Amino acid sequence: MSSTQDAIREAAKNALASGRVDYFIGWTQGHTPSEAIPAFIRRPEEVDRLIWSPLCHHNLVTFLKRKMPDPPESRIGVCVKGCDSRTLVALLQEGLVDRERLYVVGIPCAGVIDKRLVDALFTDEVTEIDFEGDLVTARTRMGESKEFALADVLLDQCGGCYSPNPRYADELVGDTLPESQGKPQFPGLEEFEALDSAAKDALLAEAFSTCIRCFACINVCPVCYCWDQCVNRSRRPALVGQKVDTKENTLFQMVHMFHVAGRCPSCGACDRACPVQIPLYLLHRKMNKELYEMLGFMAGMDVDEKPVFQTFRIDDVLGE
Amino acid sequence: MTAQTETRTRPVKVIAIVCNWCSYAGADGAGTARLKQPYNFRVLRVPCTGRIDPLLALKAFQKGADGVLISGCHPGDCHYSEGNYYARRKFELLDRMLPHLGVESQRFKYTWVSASEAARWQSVITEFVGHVQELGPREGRAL
Amino acid sequence: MIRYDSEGAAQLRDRMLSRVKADVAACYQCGNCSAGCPAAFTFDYAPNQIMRMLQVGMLDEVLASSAVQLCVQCLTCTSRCPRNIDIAGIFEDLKTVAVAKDVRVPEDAATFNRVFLENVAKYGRLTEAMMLLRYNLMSKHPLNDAELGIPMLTKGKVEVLPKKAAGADEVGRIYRKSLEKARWEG
Amino acid sequence: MRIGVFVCHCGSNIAGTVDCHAIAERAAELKDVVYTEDVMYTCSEPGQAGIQRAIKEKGLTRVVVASCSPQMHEVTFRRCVEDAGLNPHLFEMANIREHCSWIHDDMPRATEKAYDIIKMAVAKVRTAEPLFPNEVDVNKDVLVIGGGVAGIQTALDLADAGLQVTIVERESTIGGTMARLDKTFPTIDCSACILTPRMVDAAHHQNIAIMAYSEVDRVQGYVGNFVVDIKRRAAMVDWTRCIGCELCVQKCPAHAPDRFNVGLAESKAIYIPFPQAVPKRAVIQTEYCRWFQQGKCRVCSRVCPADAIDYEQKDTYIQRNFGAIVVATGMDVFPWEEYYPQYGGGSIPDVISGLQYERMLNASGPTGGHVHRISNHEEPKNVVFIQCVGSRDESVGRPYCSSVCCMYTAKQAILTRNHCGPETNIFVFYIDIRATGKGYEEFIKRAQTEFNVNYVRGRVSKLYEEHGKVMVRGMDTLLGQQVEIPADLVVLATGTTSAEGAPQLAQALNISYDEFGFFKESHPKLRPVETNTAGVFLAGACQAPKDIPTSVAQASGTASKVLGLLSKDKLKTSPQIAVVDQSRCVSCWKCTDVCPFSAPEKQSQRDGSQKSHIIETVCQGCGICVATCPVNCISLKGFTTDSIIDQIEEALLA
Amino acid sequence: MGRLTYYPGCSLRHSAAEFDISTRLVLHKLGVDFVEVPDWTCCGSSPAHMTDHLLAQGLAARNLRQAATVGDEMVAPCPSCYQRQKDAELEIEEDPGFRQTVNEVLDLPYEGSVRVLTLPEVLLEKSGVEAIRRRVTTDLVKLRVVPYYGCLLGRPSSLTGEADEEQPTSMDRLLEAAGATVQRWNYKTECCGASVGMPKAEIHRRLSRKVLDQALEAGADAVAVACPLCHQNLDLRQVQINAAFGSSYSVPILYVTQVLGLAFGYSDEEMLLHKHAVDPRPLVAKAIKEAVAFREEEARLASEHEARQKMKEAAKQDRARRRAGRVPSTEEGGAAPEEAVPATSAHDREEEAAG
Repeated sequence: MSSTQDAIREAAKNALASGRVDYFIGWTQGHTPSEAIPAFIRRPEEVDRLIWSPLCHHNLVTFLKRKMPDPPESRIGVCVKGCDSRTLVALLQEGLVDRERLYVVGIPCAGVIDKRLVDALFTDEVTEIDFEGDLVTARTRMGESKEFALADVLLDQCGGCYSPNPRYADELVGDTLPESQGKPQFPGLEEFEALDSAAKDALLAEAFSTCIRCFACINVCPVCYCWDQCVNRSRRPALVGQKVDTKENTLFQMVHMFHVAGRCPSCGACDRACPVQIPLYLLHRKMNKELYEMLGFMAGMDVDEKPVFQTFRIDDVLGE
Repeated sequence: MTAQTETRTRPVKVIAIVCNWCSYAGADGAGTARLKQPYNFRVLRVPCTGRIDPLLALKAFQKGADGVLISGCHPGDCHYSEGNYYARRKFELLDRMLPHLGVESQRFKYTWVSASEAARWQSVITEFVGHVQELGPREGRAL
Repeated sequence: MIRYDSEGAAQLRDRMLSRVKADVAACYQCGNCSAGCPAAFTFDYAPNQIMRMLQVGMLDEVLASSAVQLCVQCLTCTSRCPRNIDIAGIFEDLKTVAVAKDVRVPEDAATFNRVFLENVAKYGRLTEAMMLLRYNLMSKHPLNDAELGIPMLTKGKVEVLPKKAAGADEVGRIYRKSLEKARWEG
Repeated sequence: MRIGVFVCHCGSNIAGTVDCHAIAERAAELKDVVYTEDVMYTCSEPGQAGIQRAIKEKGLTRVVVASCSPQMHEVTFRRCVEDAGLNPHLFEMANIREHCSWIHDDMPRATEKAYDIIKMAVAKVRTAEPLFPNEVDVNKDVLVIGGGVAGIQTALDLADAGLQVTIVERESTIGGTMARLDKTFPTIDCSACILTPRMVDAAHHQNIAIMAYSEVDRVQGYVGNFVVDIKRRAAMVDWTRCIGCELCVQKCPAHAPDRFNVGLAESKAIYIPFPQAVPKRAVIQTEYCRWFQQGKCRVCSRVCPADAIDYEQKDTYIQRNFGAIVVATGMDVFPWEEYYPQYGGGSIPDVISGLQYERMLNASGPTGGHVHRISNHEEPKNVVFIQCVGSRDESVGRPYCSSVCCMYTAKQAILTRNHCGPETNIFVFYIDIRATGKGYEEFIKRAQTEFNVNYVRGRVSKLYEEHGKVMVRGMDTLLGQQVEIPADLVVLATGTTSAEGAPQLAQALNISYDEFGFFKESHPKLRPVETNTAGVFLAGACQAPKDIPTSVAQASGTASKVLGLLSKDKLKTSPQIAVVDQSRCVSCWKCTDVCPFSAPEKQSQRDGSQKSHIIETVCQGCGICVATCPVNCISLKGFTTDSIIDQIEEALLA
Repeated sequence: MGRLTYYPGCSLRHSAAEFDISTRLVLHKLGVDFVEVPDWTCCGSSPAHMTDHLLAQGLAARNLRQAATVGDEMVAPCPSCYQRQKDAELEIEEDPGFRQTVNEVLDLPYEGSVRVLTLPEVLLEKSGVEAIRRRVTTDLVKLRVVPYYGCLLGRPSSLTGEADEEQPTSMDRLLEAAGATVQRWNYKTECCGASVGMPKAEIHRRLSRKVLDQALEAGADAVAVACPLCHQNLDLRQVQINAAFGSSYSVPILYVTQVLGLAFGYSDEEMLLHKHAVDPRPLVAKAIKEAVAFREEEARLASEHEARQKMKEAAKQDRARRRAGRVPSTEEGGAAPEEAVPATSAHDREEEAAG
């Protein structure tokens, strides 16, 4: 783990020192050792702030999407995990980032922690998380401490991850992990899929009724880049009403879902960003599963591919 | 009759969004041939199925439609060459997702009816409205 | 001169649509069914004429015709009909109507069918010799096919003493229940 | 905003099932509606005058007419409101006839539905904006696809009017089906004597270019500006040198089935279909050529006095621009062998198709005009014609009437009498006789009386060989008797089908076609030679089975439509196109990905950024970009997202 | 479960016992595993479906139910039995409501889904033309037959799996695989009149005569059938036909399985050829004998041809040798190449004579 961290620091230092990039985006420790946050490093001396651990869940590709980077001409180094890289590939497929101005450090990733699972184990605020091999030790502000297996607190999508190794990178740090075999897994859907139509409707109604339209899901989404022009904000056309109620909120989420269809690799950033814990992963992952069954397609796998809805095949076997 | 049974038995409302060149003309042909059809559907004309954003279908459900039918030219016959190929992918995804959004799959259909297929239009719309009527009016909450 | 029975015609058409999935109104009288029919030379009405009679509702005349009874169900008419009408299917259905209505036709098919089925209902499997014997007695042609009897016997082609098959009782029940039902519904 | 609503009775067509007066009154309660009226015939002169009067007197700013399909009268009413000073796009039609009164019979429910349809139209017209067409330059050259009698007629009419015409013909000669016919009904004049002079006229016309042995490969562009790729198939003969002397044909040692004579004779691997071919140029059929199949021979190359043989020739492609396209691809003969095993499926030699019989009757045909049995070359004593083979027969998937067989069978029966003399028995099995043209019924009567042709009413069920004869097992439905005729020759009145490859051509041209491959006209009565794609027209049997007089008449009609279109120097383009609100464009370029016409372009802005811009004259108004744009900053004029949502809301409002 | 069940039907039990026996033996020879439908009863054809629809389907459904207890496919060699059971299978599969209705007249309900097959279907699907060809031991090339499908084996094609109801091919393929010479004819699917055979003799006599006539016209010595009713009409009643029309037909009628069996080397007795009214044994014996002679002749011609080819080849090499030899040395020189050719030919002829 620490060797990967060193390698990231080394890569960042070289890129900055050689003038290859103007700044470098990685992860650093947050307010407490229980969380990692994005870090923008501008000088080679600062690279020691960079860390690498299973806490580094943020998808840094988000900072590359439209209107970012700032200023527009800047050259940027960026760290991507396997899943992050697929969102980068999705942007590259559409020609929305200039790969000449990027220096991508790819990190094979065995999984990141779902902090919500850890928090749920304590009544107090978790302030410190340590890793020792496959063992995780978490301590609270009041000093309560628990140990558990890393596998138990990984994000559910990390188990059976289809692309642990980056699909696109200028430099790879750390050891590549074995590529997954066979069909991609879409975990956590069975229970939802088994519900009947009315139960699904009820579940979604309950989930979306709490949406406060904070746009966190949309802003954090690495492939959702319309910013102020998002049709969810538009009054003309009035596709989505501005009234905050279940029906309009549902449509609001549908706009996001259908607009990232074919480009969303289920990185889960929206889900983790939601302040009211709407299970956004559910429908997005379900959509990706359907897309896979429909066209054998997975988003962001190949730079030379077009997102599925911006192209077609005459011999698509769909419909009647 | 109680209010509840009343809603359950009221005629359903179906929106049919059709392309101008094939399916609208097919429906015209069905009219010219006096082919009887259900009362409770309303046709909306657009130039091409490629013009139809799946979100418009969702909007229709949200606004209270009990069923939404999309119909255009057969693949290969699009007046604009390619519109229905794009539509086919988009509506296939919508078709697959709707059951998971709390809308029974029988309430949505996308299909192809050419300008010369008046009889096909009649059977498509009759069957579709029939299926929707079997399910009855929607009392959905999310959409 | 005849008078057209529009109501009867409509009923007949509906029956054929629901029972045989064939629309008698689609017939345009090309005569292909009659042209290809191997048995039509023995019919009183050619198949296309029967179709015409159905179109105008002449059910009684159709049921009384020898054509319906003598149809050999070879399906030639159906397979060549340019309007894709299942003519043989219509004839088959008409035969069952004739049975249900107990129409007496001076042809022997109905008698043969009854003897055959009663034999089957009794023994479960057809016992050809018994059936033949009874049929010839009932149809009052005791010597019909007599010249076949000898070769059939000598060639070991008939079972002389019929035995009851294991499922015979059930077959008997099927026979009675079905016909009971047909009588009620007819 | 002042909206007027006019509800049409269409005589009883609408008023028979919809209470027009009641909904006109109800419509007055709709928001912004200031005037309503129910009218007996809105499209009539007084009906249109009433709308114009109301626009002026009531100060209407938007108009809704509830009547028939917009495909029927949208153009009519747009012109009507325009003449009254209103922008034609501030008008909307509510289709309460094809989509309501004609498909229902319960008046209260149909009336309710008609009212909903009107509400939707009012909602749509409320957000309508005035639209103005653009103008584009027009290319005045015309492409005629197919060089049969219809294509030749259209080309000559257009060329005589001064337009440059290119005929693209798939075969190596123009002439089409008519060139293979012996005589024509009902005059029994010689087909070649009528057609070949027209073929020569076309070849010599200074305004006509004939591209034979060529096919349309790809069509791009739009009315006034089509860009067409034409494939010139490799003939293996340099046509600029070939003089059509037929020396190569005489010397060629390799035999091939003669397609022009429908397999009744053999031709050579190097081939000129018939003596009067235009252009008269040779083609090597490589699948039969010894050089191409076995690598030896080259006889043609040695004997050719013009040194025209070129074994290395390849298909070539050229691109040409046209303002209009006329499709005149004609018909094929129904491939009866595949569908009628009961007639022997082609295995009985003395059962032949109508077209084969034409060739047999023809003096320059393979038998020199001598009618004989194929099996033993004897003159037939009993000739039987069977009508409706591949027509009016759903069991072979051809429910339609081919419209020419009754007449050509009568003609062939008459010619048989002329060729074979009074002892020959001639029978025609028919179901109904369709003789609707000028002089046609009289022609049939002559066949029956003057030429002693025995018409038998009934179909034939089976043909089989017995004792050297073809047994015809049929039915005389008028006698109610089965009949059996031991025939010497059986001629099947084979029906017509669309030309091979018709669906593919339709797809290239973006025109509609029916399940049988016949191209669909814009309106069967009002726009019979136009298609739904502006600038593409139809002539002849490619639209539906037709005889020669009808094909030629339609071809001239088509020419006049093309002339009307190309009489202007500029064309107005439809204003119903997509437009980008650049202030909201996020430059994601999905629009450029999906547009089939490459209408969106990247346009540089003052701040150095690039935004999408749609080239107005290129946009065809399909709206694929609109449905793809994530911020919905592209809107399709006349079909805006808001107008669609408004209509959905109106439709669903209880 | 998963086994093929065998439904003989009433005719095969007695009047068409030879069809039954030959079918069983052929299936056995081809290694097609099957088990008889336990306690099967009459399918009701054809009187049942002309009397009452439910009765017809009920009788057939009982057999389907019996078959379902041991397998999931059923072969009914008799086309009439096949049609009834196939018809019931399809209607019951398509319409659950009808299944309910049928079950009301049965003692025990039928809940399975047994697929009914024709005999040619089974032979072609479960074994195939190649497998049949491999097992042929007796050459039947001199047995000229026409396959007679009759009505129910080809029509309607949607039911029988034939591609074309006017020109079915399954029996043609089987007979050709067995090595018999199959003549083309137009009467494959014309009706013999069997279903009203007993009540209206006139019909079947006229139709059957036409079939025999056409078979002879086509150059066949025998007619191959796959239907006990066709067989009865054409074979047993040939005497009636002759009596009625004053004709003297003597055309052996063979079951297609008998032809296959004979080709596989089964004897006349095993194929029960003696059961037929028109004795096919002399014809079969003659055909086998002729085939042997024919093959011998063929072999002789082939060996002669081969010898000639060999000699030509040798002569060619000889010429080439000489031509090659001519260049380096001219000592043979006197012999002009033109002369060399006739010389070789003479040599050829000698060798041929010696061979």
